Formats: sequence, C-alpha cells, structure tokens
Amino acid sequence: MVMQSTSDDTLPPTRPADAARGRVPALGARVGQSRWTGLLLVLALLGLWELSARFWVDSANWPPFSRVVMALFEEGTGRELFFVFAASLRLMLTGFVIGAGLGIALGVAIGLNRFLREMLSPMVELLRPLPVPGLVPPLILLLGIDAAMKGTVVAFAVLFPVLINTAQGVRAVEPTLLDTARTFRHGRARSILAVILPASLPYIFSGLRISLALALIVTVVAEMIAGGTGIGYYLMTMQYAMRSAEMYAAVVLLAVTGYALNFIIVSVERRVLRWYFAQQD
Amino acid sequence: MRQFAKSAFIAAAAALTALPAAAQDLTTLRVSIIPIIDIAPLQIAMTKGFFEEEGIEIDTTPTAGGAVGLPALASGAVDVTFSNSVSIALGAAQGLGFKVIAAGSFTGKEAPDIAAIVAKPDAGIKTGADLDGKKLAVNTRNNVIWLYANAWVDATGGDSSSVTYLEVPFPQMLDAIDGGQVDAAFLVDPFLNAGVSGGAVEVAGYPYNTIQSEIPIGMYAVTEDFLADNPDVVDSFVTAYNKGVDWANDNAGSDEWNEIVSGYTRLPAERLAGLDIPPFHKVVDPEALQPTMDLMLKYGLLREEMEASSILADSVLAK
Amino acid sequence: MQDGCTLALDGVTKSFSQGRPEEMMALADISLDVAAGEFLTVVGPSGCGKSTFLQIAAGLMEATGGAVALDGRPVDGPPGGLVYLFQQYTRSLLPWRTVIRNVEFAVEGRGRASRRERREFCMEFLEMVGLADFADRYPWQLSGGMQQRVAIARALAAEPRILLLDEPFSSVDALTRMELHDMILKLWEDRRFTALLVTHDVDEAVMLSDRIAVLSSRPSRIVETIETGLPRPRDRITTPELPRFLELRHYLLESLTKPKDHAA
Amino acid sequence: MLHRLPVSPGRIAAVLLPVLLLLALEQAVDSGAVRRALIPAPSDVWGELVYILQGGHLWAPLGKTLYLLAVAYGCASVLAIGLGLLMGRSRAVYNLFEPLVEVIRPLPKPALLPPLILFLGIGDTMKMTVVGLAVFFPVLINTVQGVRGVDPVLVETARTFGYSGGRIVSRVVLPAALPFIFTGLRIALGLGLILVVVAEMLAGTGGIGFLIVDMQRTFQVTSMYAWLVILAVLGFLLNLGFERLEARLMFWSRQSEGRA
Repeated sequence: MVMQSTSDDTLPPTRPADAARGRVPALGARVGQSRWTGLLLVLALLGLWELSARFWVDSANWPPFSRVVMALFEEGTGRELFFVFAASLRLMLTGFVIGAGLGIALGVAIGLNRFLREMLSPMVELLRPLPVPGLVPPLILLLGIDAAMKGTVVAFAVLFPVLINTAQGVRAVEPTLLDTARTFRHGRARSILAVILPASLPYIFSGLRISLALALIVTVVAEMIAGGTGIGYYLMTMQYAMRSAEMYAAVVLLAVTGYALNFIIVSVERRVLRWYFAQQD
Repeated sequence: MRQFAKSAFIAAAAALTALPAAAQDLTTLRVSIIPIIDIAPLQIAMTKGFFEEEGIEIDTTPTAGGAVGLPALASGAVDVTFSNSVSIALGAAQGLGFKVIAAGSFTGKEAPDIAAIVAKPDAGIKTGADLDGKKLAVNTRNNVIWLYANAWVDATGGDSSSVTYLEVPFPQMLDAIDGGQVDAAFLVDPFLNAGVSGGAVEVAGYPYNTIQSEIPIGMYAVTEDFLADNPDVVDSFVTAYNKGVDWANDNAGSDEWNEIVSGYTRLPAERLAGLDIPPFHKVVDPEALQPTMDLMLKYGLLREEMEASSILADSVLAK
Repeated sequence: MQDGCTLALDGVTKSFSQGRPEEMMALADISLDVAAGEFLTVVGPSGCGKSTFLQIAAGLMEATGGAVALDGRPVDGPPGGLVYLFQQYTRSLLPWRTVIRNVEFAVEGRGRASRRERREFCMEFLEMVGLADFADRYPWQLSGGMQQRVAIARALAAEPRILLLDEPFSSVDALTRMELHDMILKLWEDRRFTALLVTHDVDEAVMLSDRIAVLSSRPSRIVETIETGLPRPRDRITTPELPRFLELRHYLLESLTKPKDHAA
Repeated sequence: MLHRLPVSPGRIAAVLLPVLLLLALEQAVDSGAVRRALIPAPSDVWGELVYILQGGHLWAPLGKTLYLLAVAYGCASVLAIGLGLLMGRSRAVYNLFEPLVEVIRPLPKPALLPPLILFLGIGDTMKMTVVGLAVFFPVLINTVQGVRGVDPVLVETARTFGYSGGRIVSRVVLPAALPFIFTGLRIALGLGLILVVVAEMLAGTGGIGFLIVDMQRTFQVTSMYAWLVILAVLGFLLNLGFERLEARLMFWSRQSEGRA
C-alpha cells in the first residue's frame, strides 16, 4: 500500500493500518505522567521571555509575558478579543464542516466508482498540493472579501485531506465485509451506510484530524490577508496599533485553541473508534 | 461564474454570512476601509450620523492593507473602497474602471510630515546619495510608498536603481533598522512618531514634501458602472463624507476626535496626542495628482501616460 | 422453516486475466449436483481453487463459462436463501458492532420487524451457539472460536436454505474445532438446510459429510465423489473409530498427497 | 466493448473534463459573461506561461522558492529526526521536551512572524525558520512514534548479537522507524511549501508566493494565474517525486504491508 497522505502536523499516520498506532499513545494523549522536567523547561522559557523583555530586548514588539497574560484576561473576557475569537471559530467550523462533508461524500464516490476515480484523481492530485494561501488572491476576485471567501478557503483546505483519506479508507475496506453484506443481500445504500462508512472511519478520522489543524491555520491566514474580522485580523490590527501585548495575547489564545481542538478531536476519535484501537492491540 | 460560486457558497453557509436585516429605508453602502488615521472623516461622519442624514448606511469592511480592497471593489463585493492613488491608477490602467469620488488623505504642506525616510542616528544617511547600494525598507513594493522612495532617492542625488528595496511591515521597521537588516526605512505615523520620539531613529528626509507639497494619497473609489447606476447615492455619500471632513478639520485634537479615531484604529490615546495630522481636503486637483501618474510611468508601474483627470469623478473635482 | 434447496454447477470454468499472456486457469469444467438437505464437502489440496469454486457457487464471483443454478434458477449474484460462512471470521464480523448487532446485520434488509423484535429474534440464534451472555460484547473481545460462533449464529439468523462454508474451522485450535463440528452438525440436523463445505482437512470432511467431492490441483476438476455412508448422529469420539472412517481417511489422504500423473 | 479499449473511459474523461472546463471558461470570457480583467481566458494564461517559460523568467523566482524550501526542509528534518530518536529512546528526554512541543506545535506559524522578525530580521533566516517550524513538528512526532513503535523483539535480537547503544539505533531502530519518518517527511513537504508561500506573501522579496501577491495587487491577473498554475505543478511534482523516492526506498515496508 502506497502511503498516501497530506499535511498533518498532528498525529501521524494516514495509514491507520500501522499496528503501532494503537500501541503507541500520541504525544499529548497521555496525562498525569511525571513531566515536571518538561513543565519546568516551559516555565524557564517563559521566564526568559519575561526577563528578556524587561531587561535586554528593547522593542515595542516584545512585551513581557506578564503583560501578555494581563492583556489576555482583559481582552479575552467579554471584550473585543473574545468576539473576534468567536467569529474566527465560527468561520473555521463552518468551513470545516462544509469541506469535511464534501470531502467524505466525494471520497466515498471516488473510492467506490472507478470511472469517477480515474476521471477526478488527476485533478485532485494537481489541486491538492496547491498551497492554500496562494488561493486567497484569486478568490478575492471571485468571491469578494467576506466570510464566503474565507470560508471557501478553509473548506478547500479541509476538503483534500478528508477526500483522499476517505477514498483510501473506502478502497481499503475488507473485501470479506463487502461480500458478507452481499450474501445477506443488502443493497448499495445499506452497504455504504452500514459497512463502508464505518469501516472507513479510521481513515476518515485521520483526515479530519489533519484538516482541523489546517483549518485553524488557514482561517488565521485568510483573516490576516483579507481582514474583515476574526483573530487573524485582530492580530494584524493590534500590531499596527503598536499594542503588542494584545497581539501576543491573540497568539497565546491561538496556541491554546490549537491544543484544545486537537485534544477534542483525539478524544472523540478514541471514543468513536474504540473498536478500532482495541483491535490493534 | 463568480455569482454562481458565490451563491453556492452562501447557500451552503447561510448561517455564517450574517446579512444585515434590510429593515430600514437607508441605502446600504459597503465600504472597504483600512483602519488608519487617514479615514478619520469617514468614521466621524458615521459616528456623527452624517450619512444617515443623507439616507445612507455605511457597512465597513476593514482590511489589513490595500491589497484586498480594490479587487473586492472590482468584483462587486464592496461599493466603495478607500485606497491609495497608485493602486487605483494601476487598476484603472488594467481596465477595471475605477473612479475616485471623494478625497481622502493628503501629505503635509511642509516638513515635518506624516511620513519620512529614517535611519539610525549614527548612520550618516541624510540624502538619497547616502542610500546608494544600501537597503531601504518599504511596506510594499510597487505602491505609493515605494514610488516616492524612488523619487526621493533620485531627487536628492542618489541612484534609485542601486537601492535594494525590502518589504517590511511597518510595525517591524524599527526592529529591522535596530537589528541592522536594513539601513533605512520609509516610516509613516504613528510608527514614525514613536521611532523618532524614542530616539531610535532620525529622519533623513521627507520624501513627499521633497517632491511636492500636499500630495493626494488616500482616496475613495467606485467603479464606473456603480457611478453610472447610482449617481444620487454617490452624491449623498460625498455630501455626508465632506461634512465629516469639515468636522474633522474643525475639531482636530479635541477629545471627541481622539476618542473616535482611537476607537477604530485601536491606537492608544497617548500615541494619537503626539501626532500632527495634516488637514483633510474635499477636492483632488488633477494637477496635484498628475505628478504621481508621471512617476508611475517613470518607474515602470505604468506602460503609457495616464491623465490624472481620467480617474477623477466630478464629485471630487473643484467646483 | 423451509427445507434446503438444491445447487447445481454445470460445466463451470474460471480463468483469471483472460486473453492476456498471464492467463491462469483456476477451474476446469466443474459439474456437481448438491441435493436438498445434503451435507456435501469438497476437499482439495492447498491452492487448488476451492474458494474460487465456492464464491462462484455463491454468486459472489462470475464464472468464465458454465452455469450455476439454485433450485433450478440460474445464479447471477448472491441469491436469496444462500448464506456464506467465511474462513476469516475476524474479517467478516463488523468490529464496530456488538455481537448481537452483528447477528442483526443478517436480517436488517428485511425491514419487517421492529428493533426489539429483531433483537429478540437474533438472540435465539446467539443462545443456539451458546453466546447469549456475550450479546453486548464486541467481537474483538472474544476468542477466535467464539467469534466463529457469532458468525455461525449470524449465518443461521438469515435462515439459509443453503449454507456455504469456506474452511470456516481452519483457523481455530483443534479442540475448539471439534466443538464447532459438533455444533454445526447439530444445527444442520435440526434445521435441514443444504450444506456445502470446502476444506483441506480430510478428517473434517469425513466427519461431517454425506458425500465428498475430491478436487484436483489447478486447473481444478472434480476427480471423484464418494458417499461416506457413515451413520448419523455422529460422535466426535466414536465416529472416527469406525473402520469406514479410517478407510475413507486413508483413501482420501492418499489421493490428495500422491503425485497425480494421471490427473493432468 | 469498452473494457477492451487500451484506455479506460475514466482516463479519457480525466483528460476531457478539464479540457471542457477550460473551453467553457474560454467561451465565457470571450462572450463577456466573465470579465477578462478579473478572470483571464485560459488561452491568455497559457500564453503568459509560454512567455514565462520561454523568456526564462521562471528560474529566478522558482530558484528562490526552492532554495528557501530546500534549506529549511533539510535542516528542520535532520533536527527533527535527531530529536525524535532521542525522545523516542529516552524517557527523560521525552519528558523534558514533550510539554514544549505540545505548546508550540498547534500554533499557526504565520502568527509567529512578528517575534521572528524581531529576533531574526527579515531575511532568509527568518523565512527559513518559519518554514522550518512547520516542517519540524510532523517529522518529530512521526519519528517519536516510529521509534516507540519499533518491535522490542527486534531490539532484543540485536542485543543478543552484541549490538548496543548507537549501533542499535543506527542499524535497527532507525530503519524500522523509517516508514513512519517518511510519512512525517511527506506531510512536512506539503506544509513546508505552503509556509514558503505564506512567508513570501507576508514578508517577501521574490519567489513565487511574492509574485502571486504582487501580481494581484497590481491587477496583472493573467500573470497571477500563470504563477498559480506554476505553483500547482510545482507542488504536484514535488509530491510525485517524493512518492517515487519513498516507494523505492521503502520497498521492504510495502512488501510486508502487502500481505493479505
């Protein structure tokens, strides 16, 4: 099996067949181990940030960490940062849902139908590696600068990892399962719903996990380029208003968000795919 | 094609695209803005209700820079865009039919100005000749800043073709000078004020003033089609906007003025207080704009000569 | 319950990559009649195309030539009343479903019953294979033998008139295999469906069958069919001690393992 | 009969579909239904592509983008594999770095531009760092997983033959983890290209990403689309090349996975 995959900066393999995957817990998936050395390292670096900003680095763009934390609490609680953050999250999730939905549907179609697969795969292969930010300028011409454009960019970014993983998952469905469904004389629709989709779920989830991380990045980039609202735009505005503490507050919030999103989807995955991970042991 | 793609997405994301409820009788104009001091009259007119008096509601779409507003104007996503003269002229030259309907911001009459080329105090950079073979930071290449940086270097004894222009975002220019990555930078307020008052940099020259006094820089543009279809709306817009210009000039430096401007720029009030903002105007004199067009031709942004008056609508010309 | 049905294969051939240089003949002219309610076993050496044969009989694979008929009606896709028990039980069970939901999978297409009725109906079959207590476990929580029993319960829940068994006992340990033999025999005697088994295990073939068809190595053809003539009910201790059992075992092992100069 | 044709209908459609779409677009532009100033005709873009290729205008921006990508990708990959081996083999090193990795990893890398410009300036170092950060984490995480997933029996076998320490890592652990590492490398390649373009767009002085933004803001849409096409082909070729390389190097992995 040729390992097919896309951008993933979270857990690996778009190759759920890796037996090791069930055995080796993902980074961050384990809690409560003695990681005090690591936490100390993080604290030491934050301390270095604080000290360097206070004593050595003289720049408006390098506020002490304590001021960033204060800005985060001031701006993030019911103030502007809170609202732009909500707007970004909504944009991201809308784009994600649309892109993922399309990706799953197209992936199933491509995975099942040889004609579609042969017809569309060259196009997919050509569009897939297209760096998404490169699409922002032409999409501004096509769709304007609103949420429609940014949502399309996000959906586009999400589409391909999900599509490719889904198609791969569909093709990797155990033939015996399909034959079983056939001998029980289940129709096409029932076979897809009861066999093909659940069996492809490990692959689909890999795609979703990859895409979620990507969706956040792309949302922020689109907002930085096209403005309007959102945390990416906020980040730029605060930078141009020379309020670097607020800007870093947004960065910190993004880090927390990225961490939380990954945690959530990994948790959901572990729950939904309990049968899959248990099997790997 | 565009319409189809757009409506398809809107259908899919109806929940997302928060369309304003069209309850009032006001005509809604979508205006692309950049949240900088230059658009103070517009924000004032909005805050003071001047637009509503003319039956217009303004829906602003802020963007981080000018690269986005004009394509959005061309594609019909917004009705009016605040942008700079060079970008508007470039679009017009490409057949996008941009027309300036209202004046925006101007450079100062004389030094000190709102924009300057700065360098480290001990760098010894005072003229364009000192920049030969050096690195100069501009926020964007092929825009108005870059154009006048070139013009200034050549006008003060240097050779602009020997200068390396590096794109650095305004907020990072002081860091770039401090770190030695560039020798000089074309800074604008409030970064200019912050850098000079902090002693980090000294002014080498004011490129705009050196070339010409009171250059029209920022302006509001629509498309020809929009102008032809909505002459009354445009007139109402300009009337209300010009009221904002008057108020802005009459009340410059007042607490209310500061409050409005700091409200949309997010600039802290103490930053605003130190700034010397040139007065706003209501008209753009074609002759004041023409040198910019000629410079664009000289520095290769235009392939052929362009009459400044060709992009100016009646509403922005002297009556 | 309906009685078993007949299955007739007439001159079935199968070749892969037809018309290409690498063409490979798997089945050569197979004709076989399985009577209603009969337990027939096909034995053959490894790689002789037994699974291909069974999949064609089940309508899961298209033959290159010849015809398959179930109760006289031509088979061109999985027919009703036929159930296939796969060798790879781990792969034929849906790992995301509990045991009882796996059994329900057999009857979901029929749509006649409510959820609860369906569950109760399927529980009977789980009881039959002694797994009622494990209804809400997942297949991967069970041992191999238990998983195969789930697959058997599921097959029976579909109320087959003919059951095709594709080496279903080959991947469990010897003791479990014997228990499964007992069970399948008992269920078959209760319900009188037609059973068609393929295996390479001669003891298994003799133990279970009314009749045994011997397949040659590929391209496969049926070398001969033999009536076992062993009494029923069979017993896992005493039946293998019968002289007829030993005789058949001896004969089959000899014919399957000796070089087949004459068969080519 | 269709399936006797040397080329399947799907493959014919794969060629026909884009051709039809492009023809339709061409027609739409010609008829004025789509404004040429916003969407150029495909033939115009093709003409521009030919101009770029024949005039030799491709090489400087392409070289710039590729140089940035190659250096950043190479350095970050080596560092990530090295740290990944350490983290995978040593519980202490793992505990030391894991929280830091978890804090930095989910950050949208473009948001890191201001501090990076502050500390690294605006030159290639800064851009390479942005790209390198994007490359680093997928490779690191896959390496750690690969190393920890190495069958202990393999390691024990090596021990019984007298291998120890570094030789176990280089002869057993690293090769066994390679399929994982390659997965990380392939993922990182895609991300790296994206980040090169972002970096060039937000603080660029050349390269393909910069050209796309620059063409867009000077309304040279034909050129912009031509460069987008070049970008797509570049990404496609890089991915293809990588898969070829991986297939060649990982043949043993594919074989062992290929069992039914």
